Amino acid sequence: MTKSFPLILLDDATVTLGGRAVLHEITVTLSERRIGILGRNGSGKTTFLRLLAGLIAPNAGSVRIDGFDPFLDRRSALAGLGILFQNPDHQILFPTVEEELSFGLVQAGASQAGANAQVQDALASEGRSHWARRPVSTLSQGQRHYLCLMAVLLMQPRTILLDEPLAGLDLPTQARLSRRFAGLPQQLITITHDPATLADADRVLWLEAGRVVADGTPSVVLPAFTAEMARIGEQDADADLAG
Amino acid sequence: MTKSFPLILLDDATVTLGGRAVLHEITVTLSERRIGILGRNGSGKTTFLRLLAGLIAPNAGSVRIDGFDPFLDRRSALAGLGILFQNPDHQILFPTVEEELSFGLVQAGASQAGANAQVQDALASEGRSHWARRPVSTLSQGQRHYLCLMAVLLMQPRTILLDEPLAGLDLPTQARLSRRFAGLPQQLITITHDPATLADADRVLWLEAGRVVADGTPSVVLPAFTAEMARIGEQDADADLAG
Amino acid sequence: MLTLTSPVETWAHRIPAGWKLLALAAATTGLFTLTFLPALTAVLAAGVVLCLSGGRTFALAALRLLWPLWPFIAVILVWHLWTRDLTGGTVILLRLVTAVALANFVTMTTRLSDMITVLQWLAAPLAPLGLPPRRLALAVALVIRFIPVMLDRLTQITESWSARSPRRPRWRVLVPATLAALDDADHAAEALRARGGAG
Amino acid sequence: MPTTLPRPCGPAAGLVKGAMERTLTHVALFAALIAVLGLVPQITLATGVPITAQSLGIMLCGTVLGARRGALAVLLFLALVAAGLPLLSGGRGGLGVFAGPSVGYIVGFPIAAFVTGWLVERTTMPIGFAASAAAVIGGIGVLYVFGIAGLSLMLDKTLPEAAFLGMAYLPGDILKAVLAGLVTQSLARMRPASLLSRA
Ligand SMILES: Nc1ncnc2c1ncn2[C@@H]1O[C@H](COP(=O)(O)OP(=O)(O)OP(=O)(O)O)[C@@H](O)[C@H]1O
Ligand SMILES: Nc1ncnc2c1ncn2[C@@H]1O[C@H](COP(=O)(O)OP(=O)(O)OP(=O)(O)O)[C@@H](O)[C@H]1O
Ligand SMILES: O=C(O)CCCC[C@@H]1SC[C@@H]2NC(=O)N[C@@H]21
Ligand SMILES: [Mg+2]
Ligand SMILES: [Mg+2]
Repeated sequence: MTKSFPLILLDDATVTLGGRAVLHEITVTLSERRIGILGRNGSGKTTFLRLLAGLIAPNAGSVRIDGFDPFLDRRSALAGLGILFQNPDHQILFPTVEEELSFGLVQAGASQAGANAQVQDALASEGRSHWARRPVSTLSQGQRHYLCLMAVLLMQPRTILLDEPLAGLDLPTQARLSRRFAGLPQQLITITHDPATLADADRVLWLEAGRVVADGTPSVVLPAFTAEMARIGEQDADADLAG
Repeated sequence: MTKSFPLILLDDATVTLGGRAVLHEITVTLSERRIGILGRNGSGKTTFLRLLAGLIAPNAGSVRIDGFDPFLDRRSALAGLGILFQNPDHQILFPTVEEELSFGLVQAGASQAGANAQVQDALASEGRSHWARRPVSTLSQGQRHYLCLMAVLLMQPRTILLDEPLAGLDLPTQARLSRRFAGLPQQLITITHDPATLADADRVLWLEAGRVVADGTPSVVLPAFTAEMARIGEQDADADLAG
Repeated sequence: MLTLTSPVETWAHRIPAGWKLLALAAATTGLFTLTFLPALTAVLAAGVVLCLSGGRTFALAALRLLWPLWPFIAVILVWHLWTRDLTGGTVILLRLVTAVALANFVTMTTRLSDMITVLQWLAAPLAPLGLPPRRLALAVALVIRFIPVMLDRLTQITESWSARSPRRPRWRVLVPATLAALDDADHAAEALRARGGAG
Repeated sequence: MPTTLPRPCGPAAGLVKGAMERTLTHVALFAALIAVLGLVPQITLATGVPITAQSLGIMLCGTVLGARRGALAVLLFLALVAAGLPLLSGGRGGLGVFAGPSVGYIVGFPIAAFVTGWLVERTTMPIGFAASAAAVIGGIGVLYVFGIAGLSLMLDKTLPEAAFLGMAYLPGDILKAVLAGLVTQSLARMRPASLLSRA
């Protein structure tokens, strides 16, 4: 299984949003199976994910996934990458479960009938055939999260980007989703501010104010991160909240 | 300091939303200084808070805070209760920090000039005088959370209701906010799905499907909750997600 | 989302939407050229028969859909009693009530998805101007998805206001509500791009 | 979340790439906003044309989205009404409303939004004032031309008679134009980049 995961290259990539540099000259090569991106609120994690996914272009430098530019070559990006957004309500676009699930398939070239059949199969294999016609607004938060994951998996991407996939979910749901993630054969890039989520990663990047400040195995990066967070947390007078 | 906290009485209170009973015949008397409400996603925690705050009326039964009905007697409710909502983006109503903070004061009867002066003092005492004219949209998530808390504290309520106050915040910010909460002299009612947050509470209620299934000190309720969550989390095939 | 399509299946549900719309267009055009009272009455009677052919429940639902017209009927009657031109008034009323009833009949017997297919067909000539039929269908789905989302948001905004003020927010919910719509639009645009684009 | 607004960015290409998705979602979300405003309680006057907050939605489409997108949002909303969704105030919808007394206003809606947006895009006056003035010209002036012509046609009245009936809506509509200005001004302060009419 060596070298079967997509090769993601960032070369000196800089992103400026609203006149402010949010990511600074990032250069990394990612090809591990389980990659974690760790950092505080506002450190640039979501921006990093949007950059990888080709939803924004770098203002300087370049991004390449197996050689293609995900911002310009949307077809390759869509075929290869799936994204689970931080908030399922920012991801769901359709009023019913079936429409939501079939959309990506049709965009990728399937006929509507073929897509519907595929959706039915997928729902059946998860024991949720009765969901097909259900309005998404009647699903609970955890159920909507699950729906988004199903929509991503249906597209069979080679790489899945997860933005705070467990935030706001209760503990049993977290446990189950974690197991589900662990069983996926794909390359997973997980964004989080909680080091506990990344114990099983192959590689962890720690972002701070738009820069990679540490990069290595969890056994090296996580303890350093935890110690630093504890140190900042103990300081009084929220110095860096003062912005 | 005995008997200095508001007495909250729920008598057989039932809430139905969209034709579905969300809270079932809840009867409790709350007068402790630190109260925690624990439960899974969708168990009815936020609905319980809305009921206490008088934002909704019970469909049957009654709610009384020191004898008044918070739904009908809005003036008393506003003078006595402050709420920190689950998501600051649903709470902030105005474009700048100063407008956001002075709103509640003006509504409570202060003149605009008086309110502005009070806001300036409050900002200065937190070392954030430079925030006054700042557009709220340029604050980070953690900073917006903090702003909402300041808006609540300015009103000097006797009871503060907190809905998942630490969700989505990074670890240092969580540590600081927790310290800040711990130091508040008011009665605090904290809603969460994370038992770790409630270790220092005087009393914990565990909600499940709109009913109080356990009620007692943290040393009794938290281990039971944690064990049950672990048990459910281990079950496969997300039985109760299937709904 | 509730539609106005009748859950009572009638024979007219099985007629293709395109034909019903064509017939409606012809009937409405005809109606507005008619001024002969007995002819108008005959058309109205035909409309009543049409509605009754769907059964009692269906006919009552059709009647309910005409209810919002009552103030208009009242004002026309009063006006024409005043000007002593009752025949003129009756012609206007018959024409309008019949036209509305026939249009409602088509709406009640046509499923939303069929109607949208016709819309896409009608909009097909606009494709070169940047409106391919698929994009129209996508826009329709987005509206239906986001109406309940915006209603939820409105509740949250109102509660956030009520938590800090004894007065009702009234028009002031508009600013945060419009803001939420703009932010949701930005988020949805990104999700759309992440999932295959606008077609 | 305001700080993480997804927005096309990056060198030059950014403005073009993803622009279609953004147009589509803004158009759809504002169509949903008009629908939501229809739930504000309405008053139906004797003409059968309601006093409704939806005409404020029409103005906002123009002042916030600009001419082209604003008009498209209104057209999308009307397409859904025609397709049978009960989105007009009072839960009305379907083809019947296009044969009712308010059809002139309905036909005028997209044009009113277009003119309002066009004016806001063209002037360099302060945004709040510009938006109110544009709403008066587009959302009242232009809309009334269509609405009153419609009333005259449907009620079979002379234009002056219809205009007299139509004036009942003027005080409310002036208030709505002022509100549209205030709301647009607040949005310009809170999210300058989201105000597509001035982007
Ligand atoms: N459109 C924008 N305009 C200006 N600044 C922005 C914009 N989007 C994001 N930012 C800023 O860029 C920084 C990084 O944002 P990003 O969303 O990537 O953070 P994050 O690490 O995902 O944070 P969180 O943990 O809160 O989700 C933040 O300081 C944010 O305020
Ligand atoms: N307006 C409504 N109409 C119908 N059902 C509703 C409505 N609001 C809430 N519910 C349902 O009531 C239940 C309780 O909701 P509530 O928001 O109180 O849960 P919660 O415990 O705060 O959950 P979370 O941890 O996800 O915030 C949920 O199942 C929810 O789907
Ligand atoms: O709902 C409909 O049938 C269309 C309503 C049109 C109402 C018009 S818009 C201008 C004027 N101002 C109002 O408040 N109502 C009318
Ligand atoms: Mg983020
Ligand atoms: Mg909640």
